[in-house]
Amino acid sequence: APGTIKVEVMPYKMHRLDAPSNVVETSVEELKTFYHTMYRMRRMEIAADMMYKAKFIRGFCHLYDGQEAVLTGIEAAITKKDSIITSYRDHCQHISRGGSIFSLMAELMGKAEGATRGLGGSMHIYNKKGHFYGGNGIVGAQIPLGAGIALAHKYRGEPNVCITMYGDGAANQGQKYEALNMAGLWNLPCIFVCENNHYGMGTAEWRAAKSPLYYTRGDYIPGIKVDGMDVLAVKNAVAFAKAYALANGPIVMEMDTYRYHGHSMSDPGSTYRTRDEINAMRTERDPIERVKKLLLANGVDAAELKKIDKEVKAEVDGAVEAAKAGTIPPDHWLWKNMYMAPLGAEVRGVLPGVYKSPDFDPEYKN
Amino acid sequence: APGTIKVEVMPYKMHRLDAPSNVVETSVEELKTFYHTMYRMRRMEIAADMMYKAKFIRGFCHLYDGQEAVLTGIEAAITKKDSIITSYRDHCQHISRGGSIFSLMAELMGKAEGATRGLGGSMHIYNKKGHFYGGNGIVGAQIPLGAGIALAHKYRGEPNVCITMYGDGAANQGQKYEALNMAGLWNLPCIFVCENNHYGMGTAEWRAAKSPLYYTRGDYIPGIKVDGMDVLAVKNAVAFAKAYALANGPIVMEMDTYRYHGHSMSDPGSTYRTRDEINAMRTERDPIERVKKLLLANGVDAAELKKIDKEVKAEVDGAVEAAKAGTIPPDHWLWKNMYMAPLGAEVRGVLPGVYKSPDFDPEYKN
Amino acid sequence: TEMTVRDAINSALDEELARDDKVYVLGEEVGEYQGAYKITRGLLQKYGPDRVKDTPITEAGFTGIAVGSAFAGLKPVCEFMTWNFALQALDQIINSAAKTLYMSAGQINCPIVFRGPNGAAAGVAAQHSQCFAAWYSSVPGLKVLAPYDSEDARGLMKAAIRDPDPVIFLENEILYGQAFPVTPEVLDKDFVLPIGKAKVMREGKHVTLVSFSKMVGYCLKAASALARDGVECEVINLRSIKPLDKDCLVASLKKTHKMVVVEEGWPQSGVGSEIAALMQELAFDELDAPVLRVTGAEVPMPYAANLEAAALPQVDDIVKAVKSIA
Amino acid sequence: TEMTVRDAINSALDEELARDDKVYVLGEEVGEYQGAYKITRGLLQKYGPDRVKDTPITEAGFTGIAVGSAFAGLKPVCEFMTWNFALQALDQIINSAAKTLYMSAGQINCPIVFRGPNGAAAGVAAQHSQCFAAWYSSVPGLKVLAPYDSEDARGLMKAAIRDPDPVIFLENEILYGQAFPVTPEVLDKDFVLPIGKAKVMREGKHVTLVSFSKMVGYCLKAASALARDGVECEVINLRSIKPLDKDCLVASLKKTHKMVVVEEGWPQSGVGSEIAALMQELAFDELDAPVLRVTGAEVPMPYAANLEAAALPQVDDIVKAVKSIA
Ligand SMILES: Cc1ncc(C[n+]2csc(CCOP(=O)(O)OP(=O)(O)O)c2C)c(N)n1
Ligand SMILES: Cc1ncc(C[n+]2csc(CCOP(=O)(O)OP(=O)(O)O)c2C)c(N)n1
Ligand SMILES: [Mg+2]
Ligand SMILES: [Mg+2]
Repeated sequence: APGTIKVEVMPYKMHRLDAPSNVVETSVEELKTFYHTMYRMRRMEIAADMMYKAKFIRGFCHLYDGQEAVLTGIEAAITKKDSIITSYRDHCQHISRGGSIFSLMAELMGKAEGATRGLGGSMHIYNKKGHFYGGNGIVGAQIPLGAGIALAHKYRGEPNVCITMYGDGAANQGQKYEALNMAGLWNLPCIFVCENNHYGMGTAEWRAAKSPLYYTRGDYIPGIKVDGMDVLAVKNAVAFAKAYALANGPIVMEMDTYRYHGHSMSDPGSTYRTRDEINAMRTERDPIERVKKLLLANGVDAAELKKIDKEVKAEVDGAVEAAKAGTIPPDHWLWKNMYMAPLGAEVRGVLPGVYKSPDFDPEYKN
Repeated sequence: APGTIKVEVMPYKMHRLDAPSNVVETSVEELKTFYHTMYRMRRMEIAADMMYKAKFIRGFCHLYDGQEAVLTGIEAAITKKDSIITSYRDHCQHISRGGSIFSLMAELMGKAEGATRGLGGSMHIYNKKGHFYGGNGIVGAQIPLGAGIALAHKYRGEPNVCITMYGDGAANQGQKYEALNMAGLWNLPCIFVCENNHYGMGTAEWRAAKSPLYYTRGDYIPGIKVDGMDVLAVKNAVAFAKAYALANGPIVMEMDTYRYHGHSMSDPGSTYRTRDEINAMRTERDPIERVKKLLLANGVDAAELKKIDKEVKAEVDGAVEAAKAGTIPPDHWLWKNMYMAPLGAEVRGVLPGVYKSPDFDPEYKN
Repeated sequence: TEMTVRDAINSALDEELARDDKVYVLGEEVGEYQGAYKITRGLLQKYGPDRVKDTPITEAGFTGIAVGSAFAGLKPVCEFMTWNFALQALDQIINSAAKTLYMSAGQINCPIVFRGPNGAAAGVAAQHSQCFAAWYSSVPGLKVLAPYDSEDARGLMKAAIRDPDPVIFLENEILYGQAFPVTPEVLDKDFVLPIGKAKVMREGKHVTLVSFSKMVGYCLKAASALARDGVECEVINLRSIKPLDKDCLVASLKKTHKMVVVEEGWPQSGVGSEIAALMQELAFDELDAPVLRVTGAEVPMPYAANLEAAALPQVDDIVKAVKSIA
Repeated sequence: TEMTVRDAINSALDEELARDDKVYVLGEEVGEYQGAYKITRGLLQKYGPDRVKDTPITEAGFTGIAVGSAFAGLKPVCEFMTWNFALQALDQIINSAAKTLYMSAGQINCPIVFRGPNGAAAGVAAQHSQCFAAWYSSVPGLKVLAPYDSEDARGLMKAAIRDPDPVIFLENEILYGQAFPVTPEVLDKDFVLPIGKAKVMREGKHVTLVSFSKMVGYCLKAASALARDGVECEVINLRSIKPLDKDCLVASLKKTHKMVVVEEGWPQSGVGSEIAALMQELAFDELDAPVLRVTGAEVPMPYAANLEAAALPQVDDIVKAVKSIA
C-alpha cells in the first residue's frame, strides 16, 4: 500500500513454532500514534514519580517507564474486545484501554474522581467495559485469572484472546504452570506475556530462575521471544500470537524489556544493577527514541514531534493539577460495593454498636 | 564376579542426559531378596484390602500392589541414610524403612501398637530414625518438603539424597515446579520420583496433563524414564540418579508402573479403565512374576519360592491377628505431642471448662 | 417424600445448569468419575464437557481460572474435593474473588460458588478433617453458607448459584447419604432460600442451641433427650455463617436467656467465639449464664475411632453443656 | 538507650544465627537486597549465602522447602515479605508444619519461625493489608507471637527461634522504624521472653484494654488521654496470641470488671471475639459490662488515606469505647 514502511526487527527466537517474518509493515501515521501513546505513558509515569516524592501519592507505586513498547505493541495487534490482565504495574493499561491520565492521577492521589474512586489505589486499576481486568497485587495470581478470562471468551464463542501479563519474577510461580497445563488441555485462547525486565524487585533473573529462557518455560506450550523495546516487533509478534491462540490455544511470549525506575518507590533501583546498565538501555534501546528515529528517517519533521511532546506535557500537567484539585472521597464510601446483591444484613464498623448496610452503587451516586 | 547375572532391561528414555547402560548386574541372592520384599508388600496390601472390607480399617486406604518394584528398586540403590518422602500411598515405605507389618496393620486398625500409635492412620506413617518423612495426605505437598530434606542433607554436608515420590496426578501441581526451580538453583540432592501409574484417582494421565511425558516435565532439569515394573531397571536407574544428584543436583525420574487396586477403598478402579487393561498388566508386567521367572531361569527351585510364599503369608496372617488383638489407644493420648516444648498453657477440650495440658511424650509412657 | 442431601445438591446443580447457560461446574473428578462423592452424578452426560469440566489436581490454578471466568461473566460452581484442599487456593478465594468488587469500585463482580465437604468425615485424620467456617466467615466480600438437611441444601445451593457474589458453600460428607423429608415446595425449580437467615428447627424456652451443618442434627437429638428431663431447647440452624442472623439469635436469647453454640471446628476464634462475643455485646442483660461453646477439641484430628470421637462434640456433650446452665 | 523494632529483630536474628549453626534465614530479597524492609540487613555479608538464602517469588515452594528442612533438623527462619503472600503457602504452614508432630506420634518436630509484617501498612490497599492473627491462632500445633516494642521483638524472636515447634511471628511494618527504650537486660544475648505470657504495660483499675502489635501503642495513648478524665485503664500487651494468657486476662478483669479488646483485623471470629467469649465463660460474674471489641471495619482495606483511617481503630475510637462503659 502507498505509505507503507517496511522495517526489519530483531529476529524472533522460537520454541516449538516456526517464526513469523521479522519484516514488519507500518506507516508514518501508525508510528506517530505509537510515539504519542508511548510518550504519554512516559510523561505520566514521570509525573507519578514526582507526585510520589512530593507526597501526593502513598503506598506502593510501580512505574512502567522503559516498558512502554510492550503494551503499545500489544494494543496495536488486538482489539478492545480482547481482554487484558496484568500485575500491580498497571498504570498504562488504564490509559491504553481508554482511561484518562487525570483519572489515573486522581486514583494515585486517592481522590473520588480516580479510576477506582480512591478505593483501589495504584495496584488496583480496572476497566470492565474496556475488558481490562486489573491490576493484581499478588505476584502470579493474575496468570490463572487471565486463563479464566480466556475460558469465558471461548465459552461464549467470541473470537477474542486474553493477554495475560506477568513479570520474570512471577514466571517462577507454580500457579503459572498449573494455568499453562489447563490452558493447554482446554485450548484456551490465552496469550501468556512474560515481561522480562530482568529483575523481580532486587533479584536478577538468573538468581530467581534456573532457566531464564522464559519463552521456553511453557515447555510443551509454544513460545516466542520478542524485542520488547521495539513496538513494531511486539505488534507483529502479538498479531501472530493472537492468530495462533485463536486457532490452537495458549502461547507464551517473552518480551525482552527494561524498567528504568526502581521496582517501587522505596527502591532506588541502583543497588542490584549498575548505572551503566541503566544508561546503556536508555541510550541504546529506548522504545520511544527508536520510533522517533524512524519517524525522522521517514520524513517527519522534528518540530512536529516537539509539538506532540508539548501537547502531552500540557495534558499531563493539566491532569496532575486537576487531580490535586480533586475531592477526597466521602467517608461513607467505605461501605460501598462490597457485595453486588443486597446483603440483607449489616456489617460492623470499628466501634461496637456501629453497624452499616453495605450497598451496591458503582456510580457512587449516594 | 562369580554368581553375577546380567539382565537386559528396557532401555531408558532420557531427557537432557545420556542414558546409563541397560544391562544390569544382579545375583540369585539379590533376586531372592527382591522376591521376598515385594511379595511381603503384596501380601500386606492384600491383607489390608481384606481387613478394610471386613471393617477393621476406616477412612482412606491407598494400596501399593502393582507398584512394588519401584520402591524395592529404589531401596536397593540407596542407603538407609538417604531420605524418603511420599504421598498417602505409604504403607510399603514403612516396611522398606524397617517397620513391621504388624505395626502397619495396627496403625490401619487404629491401635496403640501402630506405627504412629493410632494417631496418624493410613496416610500418615513416618519413621524419623529410618529417614522416612511420611506419608502426606495433600497431593503434591511432599514435593517441596522433599526438596527441603535434601537441602538439610546438603547443608550438613552429608553424602545423601532425598527420594521424593509423587504420582502422575501430583506432577501437575504448581509447587512441584517451584520446588524444581529452587532445587535447580541450589543444586539440591533431590531425586524427584514420579510414579506414573497412569491414573490420578479416576483421571487418565492424558486427561490431566497436556504433556504426560513426565520425565521431561522438569524442562531444564534432566530426566529419565524407567520401566517401573522391573525392579532391576529401577535399581540401576536410581543408582545412576543418586550419583548424578550428589554431583550435580536434582533429577526427575518417571517410573512407568500400575496400581492394581482402585485409588482408595471406595473406588472399584474399574469404571475409568478396562478389566482387560488391568489383566494385561498383571499377566504381562507383574513385577513379582518377572523376578520369579528370572529366579527359575537361574536355577532356583520352585519349591524354594513356594516356601518363601508360605513364610510371608504366615507372617502377614500373624501380623493381622496380632493387630486385631492390639489395644485401643487410651483417650488421654488425644492430648499428646501437639508441641515438643511444654506449652505452659492449656488447650481446650470439647466442653467449656475442660482444659488439658498437652505434653510431649513420643514414647507414650504415660 | 424423602431425599438425600446428595440428591438435593445434585438436583439443585442440575436445575441451575438447565436454567442458566452461564453456569458451569468444574473441579477434580466432577465429570467422568461423576464426583468423588457423586454429587455431580449424571451432569456430564446431560450438559457435556464444556459445562462440566474435569480439572487436574491443581487447586490454585483451577480456582484462579474459575474466578477469572466469573470476572468475565460466567457463573462457575467450583468443587473442592474437600475444603482442606482449598488451602492451596486460598489466595485466589480471598484476594481475587472476595476483594475485587470492592477494589474495582463496583466494576467487576464475581458470581461464583465454591463448594465441597468441610470438616471431619470418618477416619480421615488430621489433614482431611479441618473445619473452615470461621476463617471464611471472617472475610468481607464472601458469603458463607452451610446446609444441614436436604431442604437447606437445595434452597441454599440455588441461592448461592443465583447470587452475583462469591459464596462459600460448606457441605458435610457424612450428611451426603442422609435422607430428609422434603415438601413439594422444596422440590420446586425455584425454591431459593434467603442468604443470611437462620431457621428455628425446634422451639423451646429454656436454652437456645445454635449450630450449623451436621451439628444441627446432634442438637436436635440433644434437645429431644433434654426434653425428656423437662428442659426445652430452642434449636437454631444458622444456615448462613456470613452474614450471621443476629436478629434471630438475639430474639431467641431474649426468650431463653441461655445459649450453647456447637461446632466441630477448633475453639479459638471460632464461630462460637463470634456468637458468644456478639450475644454479650448485643444482649448483655438478657444473659442468665455465659454463652457456652461446645467445639472440636483443640488438637489436630487423630485417626483412631475412639480418639476421633473424643475430639468432636457428641450428643452427650451437648446435653452436659446444657445441663450445666439449665 | 533506644532501639528500633527493625534493629531489635535484626539483632535477634544475628545473634541466633551466631549461636546455632542450624539456624538459617530464607525468603524473598533477604540476602543481597538486605530485606524488603531491611530486617535482614548485613546478615548475608556475615553468614554467607548458605545461611541467608534468597528465594524466587514462590511462597508455596520455599515454605515447603523450609518446613522439609526443619523436619530434617535445621531451624529455618522463613520470611514472608508480608503475611498476605503466605496465603499461597498456607497449606504447608497448616497441614505440614502444624500437624506433623501430632500425626507422626511425636517423631517429627518442626522447629521453624515464619515471620514478616502483618496487617495494614500505610496506603497499600486491600490485597496487602490483611491481619492473620485470628486464623493462625486458631490452629493447634502453632504458636503465634506478635511483638509491640523492641523489647518484645528481641525477646520473642529469640524465644521463637529457640523453640522446637512452628512459630508464627507477626510483625508490623509501621512499627519497624519506631524506636523504644531498651534496658541492658533486653540487649543481652540470652534475653528470651516466655511464650504464652502477656505483659501488663500500664496498671489501672477501671477498664482493661487488651491488644497486640501496633494497637498496644494506641491503647497506651488512649489510656493517657482517659487518665486525664480520671479513667484508669490497665493496658495488656498480649505478646502471645496462641496460647493466650488467660490468667493474666482474668486477673485484670477481676480488678477492673470491664474490658475492651482492640485489634486491626476484621471483627468476625477475630482475636477480640475469642477473648470476649473466654471472659464471659471464665469470669461471667465479674463482668460489669460487655467485653467490647474495637476492630478493623468489616471491609476490604480501601486505598484513600481518609477511608483507610476510617477502616482502622484510632486512638479516639478506643477512648470512645472505654467511655461507653466506664
Ligand atoms: C505472592 C507475592 N509475593 C511477593 C510479593 C512482593 N512483590 C511484589 S512485586 C515483586 C517482584 C515481582 O517481579 P516481576 O514478576 O519480575 O515483575 P516486575 O515488578 O519486574 O514487573 C515482589 C517480590 C507479592 N506482591 N506477591
Ligand atoms: C491438594 C489435594 N487435592 C486433592 C486431593 C484428593 N486426592 C487424593 S489422591 C488424588 C489422586 C492423586 O493421583 P496421583 O498423584 O496420580 O497419585 P496416585 O494416587 O496414583 O498414587 C486426589 C485427587 C488431595 N488429597 N489433595
Ligand atoms: Mg521483572
Ligand atoms: Mg497416579
